Amino acid sequence: MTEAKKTPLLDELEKGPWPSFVTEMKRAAAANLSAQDLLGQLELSYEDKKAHWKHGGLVGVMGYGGGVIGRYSDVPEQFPNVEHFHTVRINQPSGWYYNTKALRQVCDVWEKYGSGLTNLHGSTGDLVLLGTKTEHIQTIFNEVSNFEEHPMDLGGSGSNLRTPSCCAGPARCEFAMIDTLDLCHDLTNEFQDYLHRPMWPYKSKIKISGCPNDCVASIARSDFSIQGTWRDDIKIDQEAVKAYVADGLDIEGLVVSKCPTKCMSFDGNELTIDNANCTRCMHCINKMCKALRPGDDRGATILVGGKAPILQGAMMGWVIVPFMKLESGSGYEELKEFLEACWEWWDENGKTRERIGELILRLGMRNFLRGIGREPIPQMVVAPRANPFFFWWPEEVIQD
Amino acid sequence: MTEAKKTPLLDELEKGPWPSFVTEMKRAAAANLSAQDLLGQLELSYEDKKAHWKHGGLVGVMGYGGGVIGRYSDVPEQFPNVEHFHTVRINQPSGWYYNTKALRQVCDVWEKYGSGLTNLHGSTGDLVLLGTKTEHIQTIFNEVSNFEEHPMDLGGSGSNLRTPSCCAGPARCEFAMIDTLDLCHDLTNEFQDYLHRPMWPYKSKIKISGCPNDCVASIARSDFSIQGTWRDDIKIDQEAVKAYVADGLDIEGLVVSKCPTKCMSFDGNELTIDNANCTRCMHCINKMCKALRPGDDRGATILVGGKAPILQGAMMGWVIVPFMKLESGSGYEELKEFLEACWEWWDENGKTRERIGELILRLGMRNFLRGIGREPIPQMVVAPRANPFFFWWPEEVIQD
Amino acid sequence: MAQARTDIGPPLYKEMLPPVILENYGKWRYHEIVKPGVLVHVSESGAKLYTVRAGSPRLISIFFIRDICDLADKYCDGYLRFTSRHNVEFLLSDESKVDPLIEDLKAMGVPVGGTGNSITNIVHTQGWVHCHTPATDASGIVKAVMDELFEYFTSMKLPAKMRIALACCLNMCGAVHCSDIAILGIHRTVPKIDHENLHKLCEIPTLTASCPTAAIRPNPKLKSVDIKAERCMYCGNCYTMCPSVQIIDAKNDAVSIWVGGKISNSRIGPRFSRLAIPFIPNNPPRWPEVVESVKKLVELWAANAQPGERMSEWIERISWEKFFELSGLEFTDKHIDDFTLAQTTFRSTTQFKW
Amino acid sequence: MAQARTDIGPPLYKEMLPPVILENYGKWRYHEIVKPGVLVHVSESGAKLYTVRAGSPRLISIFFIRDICDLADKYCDGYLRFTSRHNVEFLLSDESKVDPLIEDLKAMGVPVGGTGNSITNIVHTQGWVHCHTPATDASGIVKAVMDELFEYFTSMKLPAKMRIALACCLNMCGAVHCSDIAILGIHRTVPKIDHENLHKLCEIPTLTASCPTAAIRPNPKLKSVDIKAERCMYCGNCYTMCPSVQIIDAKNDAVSIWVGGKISNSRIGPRFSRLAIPFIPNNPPRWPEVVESVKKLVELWAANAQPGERMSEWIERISWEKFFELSGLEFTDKHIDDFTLAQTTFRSTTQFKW
Ligand code: SRM
Ligand code: SRM
Ligand code: SRM
Ligand code: SRM
Ligand code: SF4
Ligand code: SF4
Ligand code: SF4
Ligand code: SF4
Ligand code: SF4
Ligand code: SF4
Ligand code: SF4
Ligand code: SF4
Repeated sequence: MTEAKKTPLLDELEKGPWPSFVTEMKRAAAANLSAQDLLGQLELSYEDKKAHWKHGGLVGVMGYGGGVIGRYSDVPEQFPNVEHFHTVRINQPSGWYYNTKALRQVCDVWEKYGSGLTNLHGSTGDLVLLGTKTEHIQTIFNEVSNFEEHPMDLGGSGSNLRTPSCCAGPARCEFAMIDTLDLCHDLTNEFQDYLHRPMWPYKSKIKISGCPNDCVASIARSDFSIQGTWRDDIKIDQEAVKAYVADGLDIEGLVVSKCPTKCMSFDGNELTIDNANCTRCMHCINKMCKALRPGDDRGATILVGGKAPILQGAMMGWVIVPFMKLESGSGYEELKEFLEACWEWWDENGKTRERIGELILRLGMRNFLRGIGREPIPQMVVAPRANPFFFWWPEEVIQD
Repeated sequence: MTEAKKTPLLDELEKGPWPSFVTEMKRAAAANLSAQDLLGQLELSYEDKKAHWKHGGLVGVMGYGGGVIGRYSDVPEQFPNVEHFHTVRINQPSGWYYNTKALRQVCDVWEKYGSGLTNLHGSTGDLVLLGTKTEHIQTIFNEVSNFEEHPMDLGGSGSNLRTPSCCAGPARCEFAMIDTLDLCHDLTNEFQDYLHRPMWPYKSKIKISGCPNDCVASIARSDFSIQGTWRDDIKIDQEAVKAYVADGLDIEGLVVSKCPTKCMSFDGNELTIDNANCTRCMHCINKMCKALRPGDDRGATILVGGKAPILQGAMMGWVIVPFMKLESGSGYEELKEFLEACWEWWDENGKTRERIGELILRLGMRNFLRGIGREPIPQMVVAPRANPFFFWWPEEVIQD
Repeated sequence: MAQARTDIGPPLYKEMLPPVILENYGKWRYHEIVKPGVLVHVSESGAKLYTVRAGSPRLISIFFIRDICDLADKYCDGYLRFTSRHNVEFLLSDESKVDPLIEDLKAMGVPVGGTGNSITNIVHTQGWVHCHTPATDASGIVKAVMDELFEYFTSMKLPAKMRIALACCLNMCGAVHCSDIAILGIHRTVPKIDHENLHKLCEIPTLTASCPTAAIRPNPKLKSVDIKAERCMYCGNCYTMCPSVQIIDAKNDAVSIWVGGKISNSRIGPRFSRLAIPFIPNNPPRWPEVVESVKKLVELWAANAQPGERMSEWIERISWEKFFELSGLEFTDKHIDDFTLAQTTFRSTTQFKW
Repeated sequence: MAQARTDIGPPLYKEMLPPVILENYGKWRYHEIVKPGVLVHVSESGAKLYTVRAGSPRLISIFFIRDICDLADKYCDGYLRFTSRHNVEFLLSDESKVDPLIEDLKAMGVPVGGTGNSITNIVHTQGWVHCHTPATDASGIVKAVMDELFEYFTSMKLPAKMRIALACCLNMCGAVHCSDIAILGIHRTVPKIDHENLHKLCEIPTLTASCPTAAIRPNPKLKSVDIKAERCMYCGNCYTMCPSVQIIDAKNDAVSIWVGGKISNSRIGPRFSRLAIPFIPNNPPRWPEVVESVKKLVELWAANAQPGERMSEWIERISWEKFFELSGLEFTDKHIDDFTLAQTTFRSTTQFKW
């Protein structure tokens, strides 16, 4: 090993109580030349106040069009071991649950062929292996996909389906109204081809939350946001309500008065909910999970179009399917047909690098709904249009 | 007089309790050939379900570029007396207050040279004389402008300042916080040239309301909406509050609970207002005008950009000047300078048929504010921007 | 005859004010609604001004004006005014004259009302009477609707004020876009182009620029333009710019209804009206379907709103989805915005009612 | 070595779940926060699952992973998970092991917390470590901010949850746009064009189409493009499409701060974060101005919000104008939107606070 370069700026980031990524880099650097050069190059970035990576670069594994992000140093003379420094995205298990065996075997592969540095996890949800050379990529994939137990596959990158992700779900959360883990696993397997072989106008993301608390931020971070919900009445255990009162919970101030539709009331004794006006925001249930539970007629609301700001400003998903039954282990045919219909319409009409939300805006919701064969309903909007610029289909007017 | 044509369709509109415009048309028709033909042509429109006027047509009086709307029948063979049927817009007195002398002399002129039909008033506010021939237009203007008492002038049309209008104001309303009548009169006189000689990219409108009840709908219907307001505390007469309670007013339900900022409270005895959080919506004052009055530090909020839907969808005015003192009879210099600055910027930058609101959207509020020399303040927006697409002025960044 | 005197401006309002106003100008202390159509304003001095508000068809003859002048002379020392919604207001300083005036008005067939929680006059536009772009008539619909809603003009039994407006085309001279209920004439077909004459009458760059959706493109071969049909939403602005682009289509022109707009800053701020009914056929002379629809909306609101709630406040409380359910109105793809701010109307939350 | 097996998909989650979960899957009845960083979920069967949440820098070495695996083996039968915000969660069925685990974590320098009304881990991106477009670093700022806010991670004394996120450029891989506080790297100057090489590396139509404000126009003479400087707002999307359009400018690249976003549907629905501070210079290694600004915002909110109010709820209650007053932040023309939905942020009412 060569002597590690001095990193006075980064050393400052080893101070303080929060665990330090610099310490982690140094741990990796102690054993790995590319990690060492990464540290050096990052120190240079801290001096120069800019990144030292070249623009993009395509690398990959056989049979796939994505899963690896190519990265090349713009100062390879100084840091030859990060001349190539590609990232490998490994598809995480649903809900980011692991046993140590599974994790350790990834570490072992990465010790052999990579920098020893990772992101657990990437923003999309992948287990991200940070930095390897072009020549190792295929080997890494060969090895992880051949693990005897828990073999692993690559996640998405490029103009394809990105690695779906989901919240802790019914494995760990009483609020889960759909089996997020099963659904995420099922969809990921169903759409392996879309995930690995870019063929769309741009990326497309799916995120699944078990309830409207949306713990995977699906509404903001995915083209398809699937959130558990219910249609019948909230179940109230009045005894448990009393227990909360006895425990000193300010039900009026912290629960009832914060109900967005003011459909709750508490007379000091009994809690009443006007369920017809409840919009299932989860607040009362969150605050009093021992006393309140969602109803039994459960399914999901599906919102389409969420994405980051470029080109048209950030978008959050829009309600397209107010309710869909999604029974665990059912095969989810209706959902799959819905997704296929959306992708097909998007693939046919979308321009390069146009996300589905942007396309819906460009062609109009009415064309999207026709394209996927759904009827307009008021739940899709917070309010009807205010401008008078609406269209008629040719068959709706009298032709000469 | 020729025999009037039959109007079976329009006759249906003489039935019913609301006063009938058809009856009015017939009254005019009985004495006037063009009114008779108008009735006939309108009956034809009722049969055909469409208007029978040709596209536009420019007519006017000497020295002016506006004030008359040209109108020509597309069926002059059938209705020769409406072959020309132009409208003359007479500038109403502030607040539409009249004495009968003033009105009668207009009627007399209109009996001689026009159809005898009018709109009191047009949507913009003018006294609209509906239907005359090209050759009478100048005569009409000559006569009305030479009335011995209350001589009258034309209102606006075309790409110029449109006739300003204002609410009943301090003449008839306890809520007026600015002298709407004086202000409207003063501005109209100040800007006579702009009103009569089109020289701008498009029309520009001013409407003035004495308080935020906005009884002339200025926010929706004018480029410059001037609304009276105040800066100090609402004055409360607690005795009068008690009188309301005694009269059975549900103060909690109808007043306090409807305060948009929840800055009011009533303990059954005393009414309290947290004035720092009052947004001067007028509601409590409206409901309890014997007990509550606006403060004494009065002036106006000015909103810019209101207009009808074409091209970009309807717009309501936006707060540009949160508060400006407008003392009655003061000459209103600050306001006039503000208006001139806005018009100048618009005139320099606007495209043909681009209202000032549209121009502000096209070039951005920051350019508008620079152009008219005003600082940005939070009151201009309901919320700051959510997209990260903002600009830096060249002087704000480090140049190479 | 004398030459015109230019730029003399409007007659001075001060000359138009009765003595009681001149004496109490800016000194009004409070007002009361004595009964429907009658206001009293009380001055700090104790002086009282009575206002009697009377309905007007707005499209009136000089004979009507003379009639009301006669009444103003008889009861009001010759002073009267008009309101921003085209009603007539008689200004009295003598309380005892209020009822006789009302009697005379009744005899003339002129109703008194429009104050407080009523439906006042309908702001409207020219329609077939005097415009070249209307998709419907103005005065006719207004008359038919006001006949039907008459009792709400002469009483004050509604939950709050109700402001109805009508515009006969998308230019919206009635500025109806912030009304509790708006009646709006709409065209529904792509304009027909007179290729032969277009270049003689119109400037092509101005014309193409006039289209909000960029549907118009030059056709240099014909020295004319083409309209991309699927982009055109029939606003008629091209026709405003150029007579050779004919927007009027009697077979398809129609009426639409919008609800939940508001102007005043009282309680909730100003709001745009939003699409309720995209299409009602033009059915002169009395547009029964329009009248029926408006009436139903008024009465649905009246039956369900809480005291003091304008249409907008009621709908926002119950939600638009409940509004469509309660009203039984069909929700169509036209209700979903697809213009420039569309996304701000889409629902980015799982919060909604079934 | 074996050839890759393609399309096998992710490992099956069921194999990753401890027995207590497999037995109580979908049967959890309620949860409690035992103390900061420790949750207990109680099943209908009465079974209990303890979760210990530990902070992670996210950019971690395999040695860190092995360390936490050791702990999971020791205390959790070898099971653990990661959260959507990159924390580590240890899943225990034996309550008595909770505190010893926490002790071991402490010894490793790994904090426990991030539950309930705390500031949990900062979602973030690559920055200078592994991306080509960043306007700032990611991990460095996150570390500096979390050091300063540490006490809020390990306690639950805030009025509500506080979610902070960072993205190093406008691509916003951290999807920061709905965060209570967002830290966003921004470029501030027009990209520099390498006219010589552009035509070799980039397709001009794709490049011109990539600009959200249509600032890029072809320059056929140079076989390149020109950027209309006054239209460019430095988003960097052209650089993403074409390496010859260099957006990085170390002298001007900077950090901006956004506030009041929210994801959950709880109470008020999801919200976008909005601009609070348009410019803070890049000041590595510890970005003291950024840290200070974030801390001030957290503490201002903590001192003023009512119990249960997220940042967005607090600001919306008091109004943005009061937020600017209380925070002392300068309100500039940058705060006023000028993109496509600008008008929806302008104030169309006289209602505001002085
Ligand atoms: C690694 C990761 C950030 C991280 O540190 O976690 C990441 C890194 C990059 N993103 Fe991302 N994005 C990552 C999650 C996201 C997310 C968040 C999410 O998925 O929840 C978003 C916002 C949500 C969305 O998709 O809209 C996101 C929005 C973008 C965009 C803007 C897309 C858009 O439509 O506006 C780009 C630009 C592009 O695609 O050219 C982009 C591009 C990139 C590129 C590929 C930059 C480039 O053009 O080469 C970055 C590669 C960095 C590198 O060298 O590794 N990245 N990117 C995340 C993926 C890890 C994983 O697979 O788990
Ligand atoms: C007469 C009147 C309607 C009425 O019955 O009251 C009217 C009538 C016309 N308006 Fe208007 N507008 C009238 C008030 C308005 C208003 C309301 C207001 O001023 O409060 C508006 C909406 C507010 C606004 O200005 O945005 C209005 C928005 C328009 C527009 C759309 C302007 C825009 O920027 O979108 C046009 C189109 C145009 O100017 O080409 C228009 C055009 C027209 C034309 C000139 C149509 C044309 O292109 O020839 C109409 C002439 C009809 C005729 O033959 O007399 N009129 N017009 C109103 C004027 C009377 C008066 O002077 O008092
Ligand atoms: C006469 C008139 C002003 C004028 O200069 O002509 C007027 C006069 C009064 N208005 Fe108005 N308003 C007049 C048009 C308006 C308009 C404009 C419009 O409708 O186009 C509005 C905005 C409507 C809207 O919000 O959509 C308007 C919104 C108000 C409000 C706020 C209502 C609310 O939303 O709560 C008040 C306060 C109240 O009534 O409590 C008000 C109050 C008043 C008071 C009580 C003010 C006063 O003390 O004199 C006057 C009698 C009201 C009544 O009718 O009960 N006035 N008022 C207008 C009568 C029109 C008519 O013929 O019916
Ligand atoms: C572990 C995790 C899900 C996962 O699959 O990884 C999770 C777990 C829980 N969330 Fe969450 N949330 C998690 C990310 C989120 C996110 C996403 C994010 O922050 O990016 C959100 C949306 C945040 C937002 O609105 O901006 C989120 C919004 C909530 C809410 C609604 C909070 C509110 O606005 O009122 C609740 C309900 C509550 O806490 O009362 C909730 C509740 C819960 C509960 C109580 C559910 C349960 O019974 O298990 C869990 C413990 C909460 C706690 O920390 O006190 N969770 N939760 C995520 C932990 C992240 C972390 O490491 O800190
Ligand atoms: S989204 Fe709902 S179900 Fe999923 S972890 Fe969060 S609270 Fe639980
Ligand atoms: S879930 Fe939300 S809307 Fe429904 S009752 Fe509870 S707090 Fe109210
Ligand atoms: S706007 Fe205000 S001041 Fe003017 S008439 Fe209406 S209530 Fe009175
Ligand atoms: S004026 Fe409006 S905001 Fe102010 S106290 Fe009265 S009701 Fe509240
Ligand atoms: S709304 Fe249209 S049709 Fe009616 S008067 Fe105005 S411009 Fe003419
Ligand atoms: S009617 Fe309107 S949308 Fe259609 S072509 Fe003409 S201007 Fe364009
Ligand atoms: S936010 Fe921008 S700079 Fe940061 S990782 Fe994503 S693409 Fe790269
Ligand atoms: S940085 Fe963005 S705005 Fe500027 S030219 Fe490039 S794409 Fe256009």
